[in-house]
Amino acid sequence: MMHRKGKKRTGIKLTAFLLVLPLLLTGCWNNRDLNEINIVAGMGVERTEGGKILLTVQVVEPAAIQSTSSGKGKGGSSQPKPVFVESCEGETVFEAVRGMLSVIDKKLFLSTAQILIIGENLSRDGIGEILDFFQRDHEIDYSMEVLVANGATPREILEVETDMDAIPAVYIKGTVENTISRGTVKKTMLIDLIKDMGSRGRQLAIGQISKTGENEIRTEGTAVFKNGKLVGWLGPYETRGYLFATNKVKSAIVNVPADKGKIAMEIMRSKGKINVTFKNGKPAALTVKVKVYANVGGYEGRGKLDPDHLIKLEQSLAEEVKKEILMALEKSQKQYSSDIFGFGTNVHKYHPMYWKNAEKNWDVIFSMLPADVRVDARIMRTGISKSPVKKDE
Amino acid sequence: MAIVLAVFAVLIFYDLKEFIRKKEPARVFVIYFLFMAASLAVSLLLAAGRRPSSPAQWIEALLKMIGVMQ
Amino acid sequence: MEKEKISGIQLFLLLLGFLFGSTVILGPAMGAKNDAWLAIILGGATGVLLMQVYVAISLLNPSKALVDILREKMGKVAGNIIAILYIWYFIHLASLVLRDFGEFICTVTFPETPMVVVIAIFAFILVYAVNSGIEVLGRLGELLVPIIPLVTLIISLSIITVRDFTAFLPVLENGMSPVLKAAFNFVTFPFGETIAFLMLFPHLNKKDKLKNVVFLSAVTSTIVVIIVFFRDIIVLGSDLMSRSTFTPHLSSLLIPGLNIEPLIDINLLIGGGIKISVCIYAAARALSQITGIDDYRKLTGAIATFCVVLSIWGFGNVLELFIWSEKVWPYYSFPFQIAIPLLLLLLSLIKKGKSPNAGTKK
Amino acid sequence: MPGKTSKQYKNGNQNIIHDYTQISASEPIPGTIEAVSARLGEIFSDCCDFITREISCGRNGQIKILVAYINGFVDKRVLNQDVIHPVLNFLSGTELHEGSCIYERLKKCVVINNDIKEAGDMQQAVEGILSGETLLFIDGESKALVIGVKDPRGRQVEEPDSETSIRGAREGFVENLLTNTTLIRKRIKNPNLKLEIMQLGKQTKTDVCICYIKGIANEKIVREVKERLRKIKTDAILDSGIIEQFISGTRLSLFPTVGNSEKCDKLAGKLLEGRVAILCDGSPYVLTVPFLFIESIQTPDDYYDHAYFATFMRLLRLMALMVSTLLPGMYVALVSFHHTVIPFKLMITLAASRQGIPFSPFIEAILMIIAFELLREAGIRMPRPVGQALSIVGAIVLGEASVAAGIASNLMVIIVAITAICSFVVPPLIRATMLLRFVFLAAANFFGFLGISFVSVVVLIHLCRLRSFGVPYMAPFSPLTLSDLKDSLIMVPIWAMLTRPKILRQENARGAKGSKRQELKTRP
Repeated sequence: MMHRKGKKRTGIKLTAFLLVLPLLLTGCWNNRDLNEINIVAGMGVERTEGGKILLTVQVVEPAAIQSTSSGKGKGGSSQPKPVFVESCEGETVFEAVRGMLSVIDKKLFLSTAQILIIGENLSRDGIGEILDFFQRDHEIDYSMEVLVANGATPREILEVETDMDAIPAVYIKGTVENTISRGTVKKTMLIDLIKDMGSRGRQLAIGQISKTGENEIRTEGTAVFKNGKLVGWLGPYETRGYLFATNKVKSAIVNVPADKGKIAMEIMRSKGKINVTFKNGKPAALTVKVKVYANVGGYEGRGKLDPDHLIKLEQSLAEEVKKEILMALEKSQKQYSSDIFGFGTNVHKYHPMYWKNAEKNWDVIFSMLPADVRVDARIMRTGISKSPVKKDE
Repeated sequence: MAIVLAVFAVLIFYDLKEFIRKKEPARVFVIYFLFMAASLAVSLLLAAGRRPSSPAQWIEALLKMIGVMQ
Repeated sequence: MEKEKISGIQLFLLLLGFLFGSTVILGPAMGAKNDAWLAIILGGATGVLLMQVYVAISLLNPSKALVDILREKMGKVAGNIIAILYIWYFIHLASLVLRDFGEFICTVTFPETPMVVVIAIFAFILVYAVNSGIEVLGRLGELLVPIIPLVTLIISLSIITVRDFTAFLPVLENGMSPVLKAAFNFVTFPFGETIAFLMLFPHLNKKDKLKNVVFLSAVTSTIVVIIVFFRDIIVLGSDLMSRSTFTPHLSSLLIPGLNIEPLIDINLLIGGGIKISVCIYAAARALSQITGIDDYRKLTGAIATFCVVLSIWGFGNVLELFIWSEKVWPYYSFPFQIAIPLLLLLLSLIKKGKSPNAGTKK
Repeated sequence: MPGKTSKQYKNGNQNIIHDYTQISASEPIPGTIEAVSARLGEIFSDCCDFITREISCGRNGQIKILVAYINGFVDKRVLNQDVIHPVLNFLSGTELHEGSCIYERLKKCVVINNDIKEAGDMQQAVEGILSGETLLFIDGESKALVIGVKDPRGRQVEEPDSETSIRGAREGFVENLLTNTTLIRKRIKNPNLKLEIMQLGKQTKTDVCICYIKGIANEKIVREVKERLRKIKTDAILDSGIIEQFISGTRLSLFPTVGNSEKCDKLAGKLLEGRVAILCDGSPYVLTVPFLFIESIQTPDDYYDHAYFATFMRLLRLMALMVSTLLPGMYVALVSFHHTVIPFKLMITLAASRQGIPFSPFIEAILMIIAFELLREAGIRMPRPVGQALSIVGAIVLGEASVAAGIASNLMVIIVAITAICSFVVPPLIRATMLLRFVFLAAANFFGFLGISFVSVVVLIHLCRLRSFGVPYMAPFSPLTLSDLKDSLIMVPIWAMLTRPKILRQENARGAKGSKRQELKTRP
């Protein structure tokens, strides 16, 4: 109470200051209305023939989306397109982003971008440099999906029109999300990419996207990088093997050959662990240990399910998974000599002394090492029916 | 530049009014003006685009001179 | 003069807020990369000890603030000179934290806003807080500081799904020296900075609590920083962690499906706000004691203005700021945080030994 | 504002001062009925409601008495039955020479009414008449009987409109001070319940009553209340609201530091907690001090209901308080600054709803909120039947048409609606939130969430330095008083509330145990 007078004065002063201040400010920095931005749903980067960066954006027209989804269509008049695709060239990514302003009406807002599609040409030249922009800009969403386009330019992919979702980018992201139940594409978020790029002893691997029809895309397979440059692809099954080894399979369907047919096994859970065994202070083998838990999903062949058969089935499932892993290992070791599994990281963590010397030519060492893959499969449930439909027997 | 001057003018005006009303001793004025003059001078220089070498740099130089840092 | 009293819990929370300060944003001891947790533990332990030194000084000179102690133990002239140096140090510290705050806000949220505007408004609000008195500051701390660990906890829990628990391996890859260096950095920032609290300790209403309060706050903040570190390294990996400008902010961006970036702003606003307020209060209080001005409130405005200018003046850009904070700050702080306090402790102990009266009273 | 009004009164006062009938402090009552009648006629000239009646009685009609009162104040039936009838009966057999003891006998044995006082001089007599008593003058006496036969007419005790509750007493205070004190006394049957009366207002001479429980209330606070009341210098106290403004001590704060209530059970609870109440004649609103922030989110119902439920409701109220102050600001910050925070799907919805709106979100929000506040104000001021029509018009115009016309986005309508709903949940702070909403809006428009946090910090600093009669406003949160937290956001069951709020009174903190605990239970 003693200082009431003084306190009161500061109070007035403060209020006056706070009220007058906004008036003094000539403009409101960073204040951008939602009306004044273009909401980007997807992005693509590619290298042109001339060696420049070609940035493609897929921009959403919210009003059009709203009217298509809520079905409020006023009838008669043609529906406005929910998205438009626009491209712009530039020496750098950022320049291209800014250059875009001369083609479109409002500022681009990149934070909502769901996918980033990297062109094949650019990937072959190396993606390290262009990623820096996406890492540095404060408006980029780190959980954005990154894909490498195979056989089509990013623009072609972004221009796909699909009936499944008004926004193609969301559709593409959806197909990638489905990877959880397929296990045939590597789901790569931007943050994973940034992390992997910096981490030692691991090469990049990014999911692959290709165009299969006029308005259809397919996300399957993996692009393998070496030192930031695209060196090749893994097919769907190799990708799955790779994901099994790196513990990224949540669910998958593995077909096991059976008597005159196939049995589809649904992988419910899978645990993968990679390791490098050392002998006499030198790496001796690459070990991959995988444990899968599966259910019998479909029995499309002859025979019946009994405990003995189940054990056999477990073995052949393990064999199947092992085959896939070996395929992936083989390709990355022998064909690409690129350690996408991250065996090197493992060495770095547990044998830092050895790693110091070996880091430089780890690729060579990696491609030489023998692989030791152990898969342990377990069948948990067999579904609602006990045995398959009896056929002509 | 003009904005800097205006802001300082308002600040000093407010405080001085208070000080004079309360009949503060001279040392309050002295210390107050010491700080304000230093601030004003530096901010005018900064506003003019000429950054004088900062205390942080002096300290760094001093430490290097003594030999604490390389 | 010492009429205003704060309770033990208020001091605890003020200290906690001060220690969190910009620490929660900058992620100290990141120089040691993978081994930062070791550096944090080492630095934390040393920091706890160092803060106990300050407590000992305060307990040996009951109800005396830093300036009085300096003048009493070192003589009037030398004491005053050192006190003036301390005032400079507090002002400098406040301006550094202001700059951290400004850089963070302008990098992360408002890239088009001039930094000086953000800093000036913030400083103005803090002057209002400081002028309300230490009691109000204490009460404010009670309301606001608990938010910081809460937010940290929320963020940590929500990104625990993105994980790689072996990320902190290998241990001691580059030997001990970067760890020791980072630990030293961690002692000087933030623990040593609590030297400013020597101006506040006399306000505590129950002296016997001082020791525990200070100890607890130092330990708590060390634990929280360790949690923050492990969270960041698990989520980001050591490489990205050491490359990012504001590590905890980056990891908060990774919360799946939700972006709670503004919460981090709040952390810095509270922690940094308390740190700056305490520094400005300490500087103004010390200055008013030296010059014999009855009320420190008359000086806060001028000091805060100077802090704002100094914060802009100090560094050309954010990189300069970071490099300076990492390389120069520890050495610069050494005399203020460690040398002079130890000397004061020694002098206080000697004086206490000499006068048996004081000895028996304790 | 009160300053201005009192100034006006004073000026008016200056002009008519000479016409004003003045009664000097000790003007004696003239000895004869004729003189009394003349003097009263002079004092109450041009007052049509003033009634005098001369009665000649006694055996030959020599004994004259004069009855004077103000029409409407007095219950005439009681006056006739209890006063005039016995007096006439008694006097009919009395001779004049016995007149010397008529006065005493009338006072002691004849008048049946219990409430009898004496007026020794003219001033007392006039004051008595003005405050509704009946004056009985007797020829030859320089004293007069003041007989209280007030007509208790006035509003019936009924349920207050402004504060309704599901459980608990339905009785609310009325405009009559006496009724109000009775209502309190009925609930606290304890001689320690003190009711001290004083008159305030130079012209209105309003009865103001300070009410507290001795031994529970903090003496310091009681003294402070009296001190502040005594300092009030004004012409008119027309409502307790005027007292509130004089004694609050924080004239610039948006937050109330004096509480008010119309509910008797709530007030009794506050008194039992150790607060001081101020009753003002002519106002059904009773003031309580000190008033702390936490009281805004407490309601009497909380104490009558299950503690878990009460806790939940309190948390809900706090949330509503925050929503009603922050929501429009948050929305503006979100839409104009922090696009990164918005999830993609929501972003599209938001952007679609903003499409084609000519105003910035800030202007849009201000327009909508002002429209709503206008509607609210009009709803209060309008005659009730018209109000119905108004609300329909308002709902259609605000809700439907403005969206259809593209002036406001439909999301903004929802935001304003939620804000409005939430603002009614915490009535004591309704004004504070209303104004703060605009401040937050402006801050959000310039600095987004940062601006909002800046303003929040300023508001918090303000709240932390605010005191109500010396008690920190934000108690028990800051300063943290652990024992008082039991009745804050989290409420423990009544049987666990053993102590009275510590912060109100440091000594005697321990509440009564055992049977007396009953008393504590009813404290809202």
